[in-house]
Amino acid sequence: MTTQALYVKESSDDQLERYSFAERIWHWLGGLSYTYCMLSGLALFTPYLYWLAAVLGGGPTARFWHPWVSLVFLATVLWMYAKWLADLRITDIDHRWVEHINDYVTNRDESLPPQGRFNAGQKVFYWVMFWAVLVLLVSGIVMWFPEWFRPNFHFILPIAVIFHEAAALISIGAIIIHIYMGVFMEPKSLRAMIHGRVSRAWARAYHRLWYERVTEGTSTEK
Amino acid sequence: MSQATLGIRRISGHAGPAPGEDVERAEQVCKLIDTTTCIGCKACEVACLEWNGYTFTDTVFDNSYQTMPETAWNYWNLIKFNEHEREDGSITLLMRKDQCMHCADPGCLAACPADGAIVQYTNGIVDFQQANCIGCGYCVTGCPFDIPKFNPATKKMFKCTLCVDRVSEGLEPACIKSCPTGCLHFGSKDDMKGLAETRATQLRENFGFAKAGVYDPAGVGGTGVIYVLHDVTNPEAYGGLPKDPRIPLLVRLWKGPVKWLGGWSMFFGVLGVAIHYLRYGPKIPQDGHDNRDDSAPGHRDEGVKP
Amino acid sequence: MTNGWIDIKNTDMMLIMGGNPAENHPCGFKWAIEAKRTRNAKMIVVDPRYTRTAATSDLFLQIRAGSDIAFLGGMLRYAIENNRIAHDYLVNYTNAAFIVKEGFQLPEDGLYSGFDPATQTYDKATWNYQEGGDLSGEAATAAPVSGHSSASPLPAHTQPATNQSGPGLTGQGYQGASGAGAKTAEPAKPAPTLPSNTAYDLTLQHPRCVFQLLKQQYSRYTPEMVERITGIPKDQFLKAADLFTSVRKDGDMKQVGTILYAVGWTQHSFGTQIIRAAAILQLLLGNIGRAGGGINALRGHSNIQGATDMGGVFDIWPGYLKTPSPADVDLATYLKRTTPTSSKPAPWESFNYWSNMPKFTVSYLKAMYGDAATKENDFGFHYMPKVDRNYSWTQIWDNMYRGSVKGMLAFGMNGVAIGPDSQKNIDALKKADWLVVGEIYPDETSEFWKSPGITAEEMKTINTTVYRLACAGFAEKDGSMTNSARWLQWKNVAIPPPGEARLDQDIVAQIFLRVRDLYQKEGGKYPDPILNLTWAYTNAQHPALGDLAKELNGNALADLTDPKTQVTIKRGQQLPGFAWLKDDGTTSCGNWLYSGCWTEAGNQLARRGTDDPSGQGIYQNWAWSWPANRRVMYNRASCDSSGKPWDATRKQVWWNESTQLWVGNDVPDFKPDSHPKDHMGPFIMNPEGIGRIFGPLAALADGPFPEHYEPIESPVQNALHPNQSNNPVVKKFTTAADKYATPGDGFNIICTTYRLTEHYHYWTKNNQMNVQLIPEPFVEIPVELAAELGIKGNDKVKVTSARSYYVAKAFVTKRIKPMTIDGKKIYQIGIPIHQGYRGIQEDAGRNARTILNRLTPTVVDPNAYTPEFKGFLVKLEKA
Amino acid sequence: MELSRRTFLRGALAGGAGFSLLGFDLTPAVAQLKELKIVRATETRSTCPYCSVSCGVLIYTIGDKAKNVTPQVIHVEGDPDHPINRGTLCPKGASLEQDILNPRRLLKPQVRRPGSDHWEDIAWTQALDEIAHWVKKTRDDTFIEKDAQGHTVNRCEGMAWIGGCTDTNEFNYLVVKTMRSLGLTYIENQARV
Repeated sequence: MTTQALYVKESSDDQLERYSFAERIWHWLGGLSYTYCMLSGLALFTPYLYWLAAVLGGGPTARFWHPWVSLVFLATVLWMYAKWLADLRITDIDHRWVEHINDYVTNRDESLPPQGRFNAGQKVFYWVMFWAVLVLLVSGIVMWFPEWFRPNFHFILPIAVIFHEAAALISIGAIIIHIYMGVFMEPKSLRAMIHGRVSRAWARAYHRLWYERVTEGTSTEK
Repeated sequence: MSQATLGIRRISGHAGPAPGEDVERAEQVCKLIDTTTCIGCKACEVACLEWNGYTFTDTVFDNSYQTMPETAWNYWNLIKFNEHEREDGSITLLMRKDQCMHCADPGCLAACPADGAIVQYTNGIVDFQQANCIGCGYCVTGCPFDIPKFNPATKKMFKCTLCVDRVSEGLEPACIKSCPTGCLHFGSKDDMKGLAETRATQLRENFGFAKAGVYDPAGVGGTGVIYVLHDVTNPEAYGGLPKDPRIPLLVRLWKGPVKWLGGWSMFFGVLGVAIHYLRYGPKIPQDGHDNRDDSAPGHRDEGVKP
Repeated sequence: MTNGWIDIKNTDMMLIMGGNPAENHPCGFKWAIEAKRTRNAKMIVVDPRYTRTAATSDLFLQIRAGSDIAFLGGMLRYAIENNRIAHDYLVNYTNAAFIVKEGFQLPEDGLYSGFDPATQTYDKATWNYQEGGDLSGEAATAAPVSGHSSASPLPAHTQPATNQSGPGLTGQGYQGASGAGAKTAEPAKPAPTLPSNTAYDLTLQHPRCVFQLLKQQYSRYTPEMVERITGIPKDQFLKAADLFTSVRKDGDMKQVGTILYAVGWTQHSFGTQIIRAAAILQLLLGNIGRAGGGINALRGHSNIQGATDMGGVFDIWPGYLKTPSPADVDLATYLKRTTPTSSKPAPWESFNYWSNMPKFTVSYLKAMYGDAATKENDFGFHYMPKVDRNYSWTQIWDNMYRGSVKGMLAFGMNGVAIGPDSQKNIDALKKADWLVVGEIYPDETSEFWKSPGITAEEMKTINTTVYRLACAGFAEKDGSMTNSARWLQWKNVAIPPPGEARLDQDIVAQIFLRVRDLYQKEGGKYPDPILNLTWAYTNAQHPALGDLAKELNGNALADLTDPKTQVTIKRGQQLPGFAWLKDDGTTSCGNWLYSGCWTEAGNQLARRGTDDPSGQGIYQNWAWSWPANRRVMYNRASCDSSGKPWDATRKQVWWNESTQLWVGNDVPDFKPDSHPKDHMGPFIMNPEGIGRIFGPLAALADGPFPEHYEPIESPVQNALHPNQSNNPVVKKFTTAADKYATPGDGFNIICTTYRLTEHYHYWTKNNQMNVQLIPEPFVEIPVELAAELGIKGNDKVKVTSARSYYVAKAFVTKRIKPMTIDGKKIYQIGIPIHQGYRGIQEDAGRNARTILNRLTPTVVDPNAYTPEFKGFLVKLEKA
Repeated sequence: MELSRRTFLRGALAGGAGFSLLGFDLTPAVAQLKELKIVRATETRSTCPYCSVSCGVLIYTIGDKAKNVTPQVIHVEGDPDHPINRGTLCPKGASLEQDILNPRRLLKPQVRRPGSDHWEDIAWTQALDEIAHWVKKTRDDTFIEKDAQGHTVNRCEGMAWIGGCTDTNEFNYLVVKTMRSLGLTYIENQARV
């Protein structure tokens, strides 16, 4: 099959648009900015990773960009909030999904309840990142401008650092799972986030409720 | 360039041991400040500023002889003036030179994430290497004496160097040299401790200061700057000298357990998902459409058919 | 200073009063700290404010500004009452045993005998010793001295001093100029002189012996009286008196106490007498002449000592030679008047060093006029101006204000800022024809014509031509300065002057040479002294300071041979010291005190020997000190009458029986071969040879003993004698600008002025570094007073005196407490002097551009003519 | 490279600590101490011009006094040999560098003419000539040779010299010498106040 044909095919009716162009831009912007923040953050987190700072332009550069880039990440999280809030609401289905989390982890997806646009795992991931980013924001501002704090308020600084690190570690945990799920466990997700489209079958299999919603009245397939 | 070099005992943000740790024996240098003979003349402030050549700042009179509220990035030592009422109602003026204490266990260095931004030389001087400083201000967090200060123009932290450029050439720090009354004294830590204890004894026995003593706080492993106080039980009266300074618990927590916990958690997180992949592999849709080959790079979803 | 900076470390007890050495002399103060550290010495600080000196003291007493004599008088009484006196010292080394003339009266009503209210002066005829011999045992029959109850009926008459102290006990500086004969009018009859054979009573029992008079004089200064006048609670005063006099507990002579003072004592309308009181206390305790003792003027400028030594004031020539008066019709008359003859008990000896006055004078005139000074023309005696009255600092401004002083040269002297009454000085300059200012920074004086308050219209009417010449700073000049320990130290040139700035000496030389050229070309009034002035400098337009130093030292104008040693000085050679000076015109010497400073061996001022074998901080080989490199003055008094040191651990000089000479760690300030048996007095500059507890004749204008008087502006009446509250001989000035306040006018807060350690006079307001330390002017106000007036820290306040006002920020402090003076609640405030209308902050508009000395009154001490900057009255309000 | 007994962190040279894989830095850490700024400067011994303690100061200037160098001050500190201050200085003495190198220094002669509201520059020669004329005029106008009693007084009361107390002895001597020869009686000095 030619590449030409591939593209034709991809734009054909057996594919559904999973992520719009804007959504994909925002997602990858988030991904990149998060990665930068994570790497530069990790450089400062432990001496054993300080060499990461060199990769990112050296310590002062990493220190300079980290807070600015984090603002980009914050923006993406907020954009997603505005765009996807409806799809991210935790519902009863999610509770049932969570009850069957073992089945999901062990790839017995057939016993899982049908899911909307995002499954409960994805929603939880978002909300973890959402709250983490708020904590990172507040503590990060403190850490960004330590000189604002007169000595009487210096006690705030280590508190901020602890919160910042804790939130960052939690978000890193979440991101490990996110990347693992998206890239390895469910490669279609990665493709979807790159190309924006998924097959109807895939959609029906993993996000049946979403599939039904988007196909209702537009398709008689299957 | 200076030919002077000093061995290094500790380096901030450094993986593994400091290159000079435990390989060199050196006399610990120490600054003794006898507050009972301080006359608040500020010669030390000027000598410091002159020697280090820093810029001037506009100050504002604030109902005190004190030059400014606290030390600044370009003002490393500051006499703190305190009108103190004694128990008998008489007034006294307590004056204390505030500056980096050059802790044996420096909180700034512990908190600093930048490799080599803060070093402790084998002679005990704690020094900031601005070339390596990333301006994160973590050192402020670690310092129980509120010493490191941020220069917004260069985004670097600054503090007293104990004139390491002079000390390494065999001179005494500029403030020490200038001090008119000899309230400042410089020498080895052992000698300064001895002098300080002798002076404290003299104050107790001959000058009626029953509570006179030496301030060399154990909480930070002892300091490279020690004080003789008229009343060692009340260091706070001397412009907020902490009674029992320690590196904040949170900083210890963060630089210790949290690092290990975080590091290992990340490691095990990655390890965990890898094992999971090996055990369960990627997901395959249950409705008969085989997507497995999609997981391989280079494959396209030609298998996906409506 | 009788002693020296380092010598303070040898003391056991310090009284610091009228000075604030920790702030104004920090590097000298180290030796006070050293004494505390190494000898457990105690320090008593008495000051109107709790200063940074007080912070290191063992006892601090807050005193009302201007009540120092009452405090010291109380100390004197305490020492006598409790027998804490150095008896042998007192009998042998002071005039305690001398009998005072009958008719002398103590000032129980505020006036000594001989007062003439019309002229406000004393006839001092009774202020003299009685002629006669040993009167021991005649105490019972002698007429006692009564308190004096009415003004003297004696005719008013003043006279030139006969036996002035020179650089004697009353100070080595300008205080030494006290009793200048020059300030008085022509004598109406021959001046009384000291008797050559004084009556004495070594038992000190005679009712008119100085000791009994002293006891009687200060019997009124009870602790209760001290409390009433000074505001120091009785118990605190007693604590201080007990502590200070404890050095002489049970008459033991081992311990030594010192007194340190500065302008807090001199700047009063009775300043000289405060210092006298301290000197008397030190004599009483036997502390003068000893290591760790003495009475030590700290001095505020690097060369205040040298400028005075050099005759930089109207009433003296270099070396404290008297400026001649019109009555000195020729050199012989002048020398007769100024050369004292010894006056002592017959069995004693007196070196009377001032008997060498003719040698010093003739040598000085030879230095001035060289070959033009001949025996025939009295060595050019009449080339020198004669002074008929007081020409001191405040008189200059007063007379410029009145229009008789037309021009002024001001070099390194900011007269407007220094005051007193800066506005009067500004108004005076408006009337001058010309002003030449030599400075390194723009100052208030050179810009008086645009001082705040002068409008553009007014400026057009100010017709003074002002030249402002750019001078050189200290690092750009070499030369020597004399510190307060009398050390002359040479400094070197580090860099050339900036821009077109010129060396000060070049400017003065070039002005003078131009004037001389004009007189040569055009002639003019009496050009002789100008044309005949010696000018033997290698480069006439640029006289090297080394050349001048050599001129000061003096050289031989003929071959000289010492008959005793047969040592010969060749004609043209530098003299080894003042012992070589001659009164026949064969020596030339610019300043006899400095003879020895640049000998054939070279520049002694640049010596840098750091050896101090005695460990007493004498440093014989560092630089050079006058007189004759002696470091502690009157050091003969450190030994008992047999020539053995009072304290063997602090040996300075001693009599060596085998060599029959005085020897020691220091150069003996004494006749080296005078055997102790001869009983020569250790105070060789006094004609009596002893220390003057009683200041006879013209030594002082306002009394042989110090008496407490209130400052000219005082919130209370004198508790000792309300009818004679102020110093009776002090005159107020009378121009329209001279106003004086009373508490009745609402001026009831006492104001005192001072320097801060962060600044130097009106100089460092041009220095960013020092401005950063103390950026703004402020007024120190007691918390209680601030609360009463609703003033908070940092508020702008306005201080108003009878003359003008001053605006600054409030420094509300607990370090000044309200005082109870004679039952009245009195507040004191303090203001540092350092700001003006030209400076970094002033030019940036960051302060009110007012000068502190606009507040201060024009009134001076009658002996030293120092203005009363301390303790005047003000009002305080929120600005 | 082995870890020698003296290993140094030389940040200034490396522009950052040496980085190596995993952060284990096995090369000797590098660091440069700040240069002692008075190395090889010319040292001139002087005396502080402020108070009368007379502290010895060392003035450090650039250059070695060679012909082609204009020395300028780079640092001032106390003279440790001086018996009184032993190297110490007060806040005024310690700031002497700022006194010498001060942008507010007067650099040329100026004159303010009668009625004027500003300074004008004036050449030294002209300034000194004018001053000499003023001095002569005032002296001639006010000189008194004999007083009312007929005593020779030879004095000039029409002008005054006021001098500071931070000038040298030699300068003071020159002043007193010249001014007294002019007949001045109003010769006064900071010493008085």
